[in-house]
Amino acid sequence: MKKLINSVDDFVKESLEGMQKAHGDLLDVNYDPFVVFRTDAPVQGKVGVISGGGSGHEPMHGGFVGKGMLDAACPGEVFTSPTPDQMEWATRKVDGGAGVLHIVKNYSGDIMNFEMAADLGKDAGIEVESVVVDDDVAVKDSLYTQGRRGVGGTVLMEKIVGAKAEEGADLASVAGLARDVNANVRSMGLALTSCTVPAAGSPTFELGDDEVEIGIGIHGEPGRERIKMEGADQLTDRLTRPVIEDLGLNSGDQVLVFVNSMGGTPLAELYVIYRRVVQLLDEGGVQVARHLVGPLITSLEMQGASVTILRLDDEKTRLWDAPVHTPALRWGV
Amino acid sequence: MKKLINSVDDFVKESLEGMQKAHGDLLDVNYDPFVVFRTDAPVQGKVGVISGGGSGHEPMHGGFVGKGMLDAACPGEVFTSPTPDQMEWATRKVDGGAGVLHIVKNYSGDIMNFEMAADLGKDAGIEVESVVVDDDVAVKDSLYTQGRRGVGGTVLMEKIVGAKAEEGADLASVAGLARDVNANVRSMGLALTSCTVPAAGSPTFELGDDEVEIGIGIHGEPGRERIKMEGADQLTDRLTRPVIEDLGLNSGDQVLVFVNSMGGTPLAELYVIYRRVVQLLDEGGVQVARHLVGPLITSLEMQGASVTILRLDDEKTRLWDAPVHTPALRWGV
Amino acid sequence: MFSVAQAEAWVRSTAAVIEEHAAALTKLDSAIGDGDHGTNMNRGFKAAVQRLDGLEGDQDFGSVFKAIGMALIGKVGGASGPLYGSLFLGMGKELGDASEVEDERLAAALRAGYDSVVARGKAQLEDKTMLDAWHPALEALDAALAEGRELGPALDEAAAAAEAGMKATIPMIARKGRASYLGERSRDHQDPGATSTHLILRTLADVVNGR
Amino acid sequence: MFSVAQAEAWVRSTAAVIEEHAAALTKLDSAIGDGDHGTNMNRGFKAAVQRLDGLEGDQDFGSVFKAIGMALIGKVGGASGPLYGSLFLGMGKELGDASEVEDERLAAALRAGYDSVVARGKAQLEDKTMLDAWHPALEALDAALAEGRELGPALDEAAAAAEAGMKATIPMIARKGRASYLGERSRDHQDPGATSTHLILRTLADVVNGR
Ligand SMILES: Nc1ncnc2c1ncn2[C@@H]1O[C@H](COP(=O)(O)OP(=O)(O)O)[C@@H](O)[C@H]1O
Ligand SMILES: Nc1ncnc2c1ncn2[C@@H]1O[C@H](COP(=O)(O)OP(=O)(O)O)[C@@H](O)[C@H]1O
Ligand SMILES: [Mg+2]
Ligand SMILES: [Mg+2]
Ligand SMILES: [Mg+2]
Ligand SMILES: [Mg+2]
Repeated sequence: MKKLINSVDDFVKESLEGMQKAHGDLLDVNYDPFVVFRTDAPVQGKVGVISGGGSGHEPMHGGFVGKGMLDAACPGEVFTSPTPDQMEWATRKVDGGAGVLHIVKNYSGDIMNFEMAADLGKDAGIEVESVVVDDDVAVKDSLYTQGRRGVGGTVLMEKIVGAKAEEGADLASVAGLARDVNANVRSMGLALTSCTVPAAGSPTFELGDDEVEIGIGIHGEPGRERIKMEGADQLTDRLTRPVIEDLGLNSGDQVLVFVNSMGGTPLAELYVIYRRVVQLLDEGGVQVARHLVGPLITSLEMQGASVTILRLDDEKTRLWDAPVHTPALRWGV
Repeated sequence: MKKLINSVDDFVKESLEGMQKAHGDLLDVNYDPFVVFRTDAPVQGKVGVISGGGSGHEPMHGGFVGKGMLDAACPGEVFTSPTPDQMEWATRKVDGGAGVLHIVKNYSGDIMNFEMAADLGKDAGIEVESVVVDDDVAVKDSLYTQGRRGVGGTVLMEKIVGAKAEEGADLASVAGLARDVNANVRSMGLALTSCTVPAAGSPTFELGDDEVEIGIGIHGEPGRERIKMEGADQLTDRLTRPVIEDLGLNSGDQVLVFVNSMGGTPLAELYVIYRRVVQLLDEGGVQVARHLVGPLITSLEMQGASVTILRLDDEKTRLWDAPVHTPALRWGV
Repeated sequence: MFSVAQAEAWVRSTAAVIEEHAAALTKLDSAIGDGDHGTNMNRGFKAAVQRLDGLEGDQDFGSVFKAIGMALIGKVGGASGPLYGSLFLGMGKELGDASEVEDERLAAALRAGYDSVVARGKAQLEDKTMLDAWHPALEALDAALAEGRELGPALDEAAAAAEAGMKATIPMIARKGRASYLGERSRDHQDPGATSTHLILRTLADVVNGR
Repeated sequence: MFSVAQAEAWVRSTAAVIEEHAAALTKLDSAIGDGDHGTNMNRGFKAAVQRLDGLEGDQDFGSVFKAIGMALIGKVGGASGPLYGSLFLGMGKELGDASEVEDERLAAALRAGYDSVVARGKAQLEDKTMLDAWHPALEALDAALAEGRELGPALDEAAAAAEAGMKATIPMIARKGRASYLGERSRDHQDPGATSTHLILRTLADVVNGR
């Protein structure tokens, strides 16, 4: 394992130190427990929006802390959900009297840890609402299983919901919008290589020189299916078709297309994929009104990509366009 | 070789198609010859600023086309400098009557191709000035060699010089400022893995599991020295100390620190490096006034990083802060 | 009889055993999860031991198990943190301010802890989780005590049942936790959480048997 | 005597030879450059052949070599594009509207092309570049013709000298082009550009000798 780190144990801490030094104008970092929070938190009268999850997905979530997006992010160890004390600390820190929304990706660990934190927050008299993101169509959904994972849709939800909170909406509206975003967003990803969890020291899975994992998540976990390597267009179709179908997109719909790198796939390849996603949508008469292309929800250095599509309406489009000022996303400011 | 491409021959073209579809509000693409240009080109009375180089360094240069930065970019084949017809087309396209600046990285190929293009532009009656970037301290400089490579400093030059041109400065001032930036910026990089040029199909160099190449460029070319793997802080010191020394930084100086991923190194590791660079500068009393952290001048999927430091003065700081609206860098808009 | 001193010894021994098996647990988790179970458990039990070191004066089960549970919740993270944390919190609540209890009370406390795990994780048997090791173990413990077995031998039977339960997860298709995303492909792998549960119960038996 | 038809045949054969050796050239360039010399040359000479296919009617050297030079400049890219492009432009300028020339005139044209390469690249001998193959080849050609040799045998001597020059680049430390960034580490590798130069001159000899 070769990584630009000093030690496995200090990796998350030192990375946060770097973030703090670089983005001190936007955010601050608490080290015990780990919380990245807006320098102006709590914003009085504003619903606080927090999220969190394992580290290793940077810029998510810490890179989305700032005006118009998250009030705080709780980074766990690499690929390990954060602990309730982090979310409790964050909840108290960002509560400006209007309550706090927890954006939780649908993993057993995240759900349970956030649940405990919400209980602790409520004990402290803070109104807490939790919204679960589960947009990964690679996972068969069923009442009797864990259900779908939260992946790329999380980024879009955090931006749109963050803008809504910034406008001064109340907790119920903000949470309602978050659920609405979740109902209208779907994703699917693939990997060309595994990543290596620093503490594990060797790749989570092995993939042949001519193999692709289809339907991977964001934790280096294997996907649903392993196939022989294909061209970018064919692979893009394998990701995009299930997304389009599951969303039930119709001619005339307006969407946001988000093509994401798992970390190690370069931007030039993302554009090849983006081009193909737009072709497919064009064929179906779906209009690509907004886009996002880049490494925003990653799995360390994994090579691979994911496609996320969000069905837009006027409100979501307006909120997407609203000013945002975070380390990773910035416009209108 | 596993890449998300359809064919080696169509890679650059299809990637440009994706860029055009994604960023059509900012830029347009000409396909024969390849040129990425601002939708509002030529801006009357403004000095046109163009750059170019091999593809495979995305977002450089196409991702820097837009208001406040480049008027056009000429992408060559992967790691192959573009050809004079591209630069000539771009020069004609962006000339708004105030002349055109060519920003050229110091490689034999780029220099010669841009030289030929400048001659063609002048033949067409357009005033052309060329500025060469050569900020890589890994390369020994000498009258009798090619001299230093142009690397990370290019990004900073394009931003600052682009802002100056946007203000309406004349060609001589814009070119003068570009040379001033070049005189005040230095870089050095390292690689943990090689990249694979699509047309070659296998890694440009092989590196052992415990080895690092120090002093690499941005074309997968081997570095000056191969050493055993070390911790992030030690490696960062190896990059930063020669940069600080070569720049002759003194206590009280203000600088911009740019920590760049070669493509495959994740953001979390860049922050570990950034943290260390700031520590080193702090020790010397140098003040980090601005920063840039991310994959901005890459070598396909190579794992590795580079450190660039620019000595700031009031004008450069002001121009750095000026609004910019490109696919890769955006603020103030 | 089971004492607070034995409880502490159990947790300290478990920390050592987990450290020894951390790489193996992580390897199991790499196959069908995200490759961190060993690291998580190791970090958590180290923290639990530190917490024990910090406790002063005579302690009761309630405070010792709560300290351990909070340490695990605060340091393990992932799915196993809240689950094992809830286990110890549940045991502590059950035993309260006692500092020595009858064998049946220990069994009842483990059962209460298990119920907290179920309440927290909402998994069912045969979902390929740690429950599949816990459940047969607690059944075996109750049965052995009901037959009049001493605590030591009874816990040996419980650990053996946990081991069998752990192995029984191999052919299962996961329906909870990360492994569930693999669907059919989760088959033929042993569940990491069931494996750590076996280690924890095996260690309890060893401590009580004075091994 | 050397005719325009032979010049065209030379370029067409060169395209085939370069295609055959493209991977080898790229491999040499991977060791001390950026791994694209074979790809660049292959793309460029393919384009040159296409340009020739597009020429109509009787042609003179000037227009044929200009077409080839422009194709190379427009398609090779990198360092070798402007250099080989300048070579053919220089040759075309030297021979103008002739369509058949004496042996010495061909030699003079190659020399003029070489001078354009030097003017464009500003390299010196022993900088470990294509010059190190060109220079001895042209010297050998001049010498052979001065001794009264026929063009065919004279070009064989030139190609042999190019080969020797190419091999002589192995121990050199590069001072121009990408390989120069390697400093000492550029030693013990054969220069890719000198290698393609040898292929080009070898092909010229083969064409003229009717092989
Ligand atoms: N809902 C659940 N109920 C019971 N056990 C669970 C549940 N979800 C996961 N587990 C257990 O947790 C183990 C994984 O723990 P760990 O790897 O530490 O967490 P994570 O899956 O978050 O990375 C699984 O092997 C399984 O035994
Ligand atoms: N200034 C120069 N003068 C002469 N030849 C040069 C010069 N610079 C580079 N070369 C030749 O060009 C070759 C490399 O060509 P190529 O790989 O196609 O371009 P690039 O180096 O831009 O990738 C080198 O092997 C060398 O022979
Ligand atoms: Mg985990
Ligand atoms: Mg090249
Ligand atoms: Mg795990
Ligand atoms: Mg080359």
